[in-house]
Amino acid sequence: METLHLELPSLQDDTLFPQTLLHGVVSSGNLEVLVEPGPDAARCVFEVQTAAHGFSEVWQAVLRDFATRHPVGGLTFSIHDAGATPAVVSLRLDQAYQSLRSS
Amino acid sequence: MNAPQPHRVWNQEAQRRQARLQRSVPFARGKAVAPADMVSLLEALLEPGDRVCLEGNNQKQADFLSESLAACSPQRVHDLHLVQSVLALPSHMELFEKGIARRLDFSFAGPQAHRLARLVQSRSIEIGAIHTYLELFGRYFIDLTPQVCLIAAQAADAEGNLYLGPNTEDTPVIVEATAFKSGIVIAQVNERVEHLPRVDIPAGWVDFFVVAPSPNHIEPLFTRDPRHITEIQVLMAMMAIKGIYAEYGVERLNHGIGFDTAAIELLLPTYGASLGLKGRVARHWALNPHPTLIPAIEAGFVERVHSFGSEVGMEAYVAARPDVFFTGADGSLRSNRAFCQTAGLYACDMFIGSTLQMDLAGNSSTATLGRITGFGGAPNMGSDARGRRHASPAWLKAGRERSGSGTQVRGQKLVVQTVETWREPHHPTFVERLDAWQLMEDMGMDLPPIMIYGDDVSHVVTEEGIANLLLCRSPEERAQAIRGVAGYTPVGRARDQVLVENLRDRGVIRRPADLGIDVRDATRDLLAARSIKDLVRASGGLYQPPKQFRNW
Amino acid sequence: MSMNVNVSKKALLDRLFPAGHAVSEVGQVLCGWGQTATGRVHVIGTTAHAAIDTRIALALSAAVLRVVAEDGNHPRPIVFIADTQGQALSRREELLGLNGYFAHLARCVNLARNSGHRLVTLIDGEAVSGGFLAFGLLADVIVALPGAEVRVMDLRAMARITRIPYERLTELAGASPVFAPGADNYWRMGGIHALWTGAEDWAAQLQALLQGSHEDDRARLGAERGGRKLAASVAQEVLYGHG
Amino acid sequence: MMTNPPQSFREASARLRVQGLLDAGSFTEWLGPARRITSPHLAALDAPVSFDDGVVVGQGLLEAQPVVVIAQEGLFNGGAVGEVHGAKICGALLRAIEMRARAVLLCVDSGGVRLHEANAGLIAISEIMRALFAVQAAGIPVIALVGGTCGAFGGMGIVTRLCDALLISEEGRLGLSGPEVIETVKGVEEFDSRDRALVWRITGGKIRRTLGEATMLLDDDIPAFRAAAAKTMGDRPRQRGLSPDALQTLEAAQRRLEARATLDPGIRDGQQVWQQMGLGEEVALMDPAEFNRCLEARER
Repeated sequence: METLHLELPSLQDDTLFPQTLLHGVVSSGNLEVLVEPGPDAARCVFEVQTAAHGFSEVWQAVLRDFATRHPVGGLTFSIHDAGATPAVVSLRLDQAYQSLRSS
Repeated sequence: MNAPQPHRVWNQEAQRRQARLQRSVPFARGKAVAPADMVSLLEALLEPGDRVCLEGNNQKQADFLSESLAACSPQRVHDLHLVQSVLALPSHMELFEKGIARRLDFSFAGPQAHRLARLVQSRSIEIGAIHTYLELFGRYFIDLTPQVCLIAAQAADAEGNLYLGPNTEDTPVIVEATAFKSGIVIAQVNERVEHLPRVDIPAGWVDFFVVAPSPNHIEPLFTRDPRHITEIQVLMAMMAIKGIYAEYGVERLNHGIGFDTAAIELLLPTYGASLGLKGRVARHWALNPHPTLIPAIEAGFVERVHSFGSEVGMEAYVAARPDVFFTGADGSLRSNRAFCQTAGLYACDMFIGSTLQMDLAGNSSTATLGRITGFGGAPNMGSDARGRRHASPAWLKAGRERSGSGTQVRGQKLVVQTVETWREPHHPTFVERLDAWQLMEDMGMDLPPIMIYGDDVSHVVTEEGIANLLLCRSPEERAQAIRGVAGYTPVGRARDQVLVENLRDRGVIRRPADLGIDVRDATRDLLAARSIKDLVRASGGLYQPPKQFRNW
Repeated sequence: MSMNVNVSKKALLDRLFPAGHAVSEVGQVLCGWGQTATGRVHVIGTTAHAAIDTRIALALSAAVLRVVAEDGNHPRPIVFIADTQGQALSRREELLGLNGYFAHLARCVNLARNSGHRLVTLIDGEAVSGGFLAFGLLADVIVALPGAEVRVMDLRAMARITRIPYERLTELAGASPVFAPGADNYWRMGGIHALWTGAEDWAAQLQALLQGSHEDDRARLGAERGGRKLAASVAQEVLYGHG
Repeated sequence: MMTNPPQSFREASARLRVQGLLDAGSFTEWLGPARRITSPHLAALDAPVSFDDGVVVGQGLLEAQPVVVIAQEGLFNGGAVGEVHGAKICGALLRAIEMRARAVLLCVDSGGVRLHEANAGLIAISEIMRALFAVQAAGIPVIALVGGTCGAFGGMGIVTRLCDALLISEEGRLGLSGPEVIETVKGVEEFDSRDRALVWRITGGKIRRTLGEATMLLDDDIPAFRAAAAKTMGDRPRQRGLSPDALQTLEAAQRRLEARATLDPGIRDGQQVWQQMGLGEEVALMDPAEFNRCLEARER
């Protein structure tokens, strides 16, 4: 497994109720993401454990876009990945964000 | 004026045919051959160097005749030149390994692609050329006419009339070329019957037939279980329907095989209907009877389908929908690969399919290293037919987009590639250089095996958006448009962000949001069927899926 | 005197019950009694690495039910002799619902426990996955005799299925008792209470096991012996709600 | 447009199944993912881990009755039981007794023991069996729900058959050894695991319902499972102290199983079972409600 720790600036959405949420399942080509309140309102934190080696740059690009796309400052996203493609990673993160908003 | 040359004999081919038939007499009773005598018959009538067509496409296979040929003595039968659509069976490869055959002209080698590549590298095989189906069929009448063809049919009667059943496929074109150029036609049939449901090949064109010990093998190659369709594929199907089908009003089309296109088929009666597209798009099809098309047929989207071949399990459904499918008086499907390919090339406004790799010029290839897969029919469908003259709204609109401010003298077929940016980790779909180039070098080919030429491609659909290549005004723009939908692949990350945003402003690149599509709506709930069982239900119990697809 | 019992099991019975035993073997199923210092105990078990099918499972459950019915209010201990290569692999057995036969057998064993029978399992030979789960593993106390092989799957098969190299598995098996076959691994995990050696007085040792608690103490034992560090604490935490 | 599509039980994750089965908003998870009790054994083998180790356990309300719910995630390592996974199930079962739950809903979706921690898994399943007996002895019914991608196999196939009731979808499967294992060891002639139709005729919901193992055959629909679970909970009160495993009950069960085992030795396919009952091809396409009615008519 490869691990990646990333902290990125992101806007904060005050209406998002800080809570714990698990989305997705660890299975081949898929991942789970655990969303929790983070340490800093102006940044979001990503902790990634992935089965696919050598994709640190791609992860950074995917996560950076996500942090730009949505106001997720003040949140931590912990990911267990079993070889999801970037499209699936982005989709699961978007879905997790939408679940946060709707709950 | 020259006088006719006195010694020139004008019927040498017919004489040679008579000699072959003479030598075959001991091994046949009239036209009927016993399975046990087939090897002897082939050894008697074949001559070294003969051009032989062994029928078989990606569906039905003259498997018994192929095995019989492979069992011939290489001392008696050798150096044959095979001219056939598909290399699919292990016995096809044995022919070359044993020296029974030496030279090959073909179209497609799916299951034997790896073994074929090894034979090429060990120089056990000479490849004339790799064709599309229509090219090969064309050459049957020009310079690759078979001297002997070994075909597969459903049934024969006592005189040797043949019934082909729903899987007509390549048989008519092969027999036409062989029988009318003094060749020998040998058929394997599944059964001999008193009265055929219909005569597809008249006995006068058939020299021998054999009732094979077991029915010819047919793969259910066009069945896609909806269970395996992903949310990403649903999203891409939504984009294709809204951004291309609706935008151009595509009424006549062909779908490649795969889960991406199966998703589109299953979204037409749900998402497509919600956009008000029924009766406006996807009315006339060149397509095998895909089980995933059933809901769209039942919903009244699909009005007519002509097929290359059939699909296992669809027989009863097709027979019950003669307004949609082409059927004989007996009720069963009448397919025909040569005609359907022609229809796909000239009579359709759109081809949409998937691929394994695409470069920055839009060239795409399904070639992977160490395998020679060939082309099949996709390039016939997936190319702009520059000979086309009749107009349609979709064809004209695409042509207008391509010609830009210039004078429009022709339309343009929509050739759409729908691909996810990554197939799996370590396998990006978008690449700077296709593996096909390396394969060309390894195999000593003249050209890289490119499935769809980039200059024929009109649109690329990925999960990131749609790139409309018709609107690109330079190779550089085209490359940026492709990079702009190539996601997080190295190719995609090397995009020029400013240029890509400009292309987006011009509508060359359209994101889901630009199309008014909310990514959250892309769930499997949109599929008109989520399982094979749903397809059976949609067909009113008429579709009878093969056992490997059932869970009941 | 015991009848038709295979040689190795006969030797085992002689050693466990020097005062006498009467056990019969029918179709790889052992059934009968042995004499101990404190009276007779029931003996029920399998021989020759039996592949447990519906027939054997039914014979075992019938034997347990018979014992419970006969003893009534005076339940005697039951000594299970486990020797199984696992469940029978067969399409017909699956159609019959072999898992349901195993579940029934487990219920019968549990009924015996609830009826006051002390349950002792002696593993003599093999104890493999499903066949072992069905009854041997449900006893109050479980003992492995010398040479006993206890496993779910051997490492080569596991390497094929998990796609972890065999060499890596053998290397890791040295450090962890959690996946590799072996009675000692099961002992460390608390799944086996005791490992007997060839030199000991088995009759006396068995005697000592014929009384004791019915509590399932295996998670605690696993934690104490360091082989299964989480099972007890995780179950406790769920149970008492610190989650 | 289509009517509302069913909420597929098969396609839902364990977490979504739990949400859909219980009264809205009533679920409280025990040892939830934020606690990060993952499997150290998977990590040691460099295999991906999951925050909940592939099983969701907790309490909630089913039609306002307090229940314990346990749901295995079939997509994570085939729902297989490891040390943490098994201990969570065990703890949840025992807690049902402490909190006097009205019932336990056990969503089994598992191939059995997790090979990466096979010894821990095997012992854990045996511990689950004993905990389940304790729950039943306390008068609390355990209802098994099977309809996920993995079905209920291996030790979890045994556990499923220990439950008071089994609710299964046609897509659900129940057995001991997986068809692939049987094919590998005994050959393709014994069991062709690629013949899905055959696999389902041996292990699938319809044949399991036919043989009386499943209480009800259900549509692949979470609300259908919820309704059936609520109904079962009402229908099958267990009384504290009155053991279902009383000698007479088990003797009767013994006779039933003996009778089934004497089924014609030539019978190796569910189709033959249906033929003997006078049912033919039509079985395949009957929807669950129709199939239940058909069997109930025969059972009367």
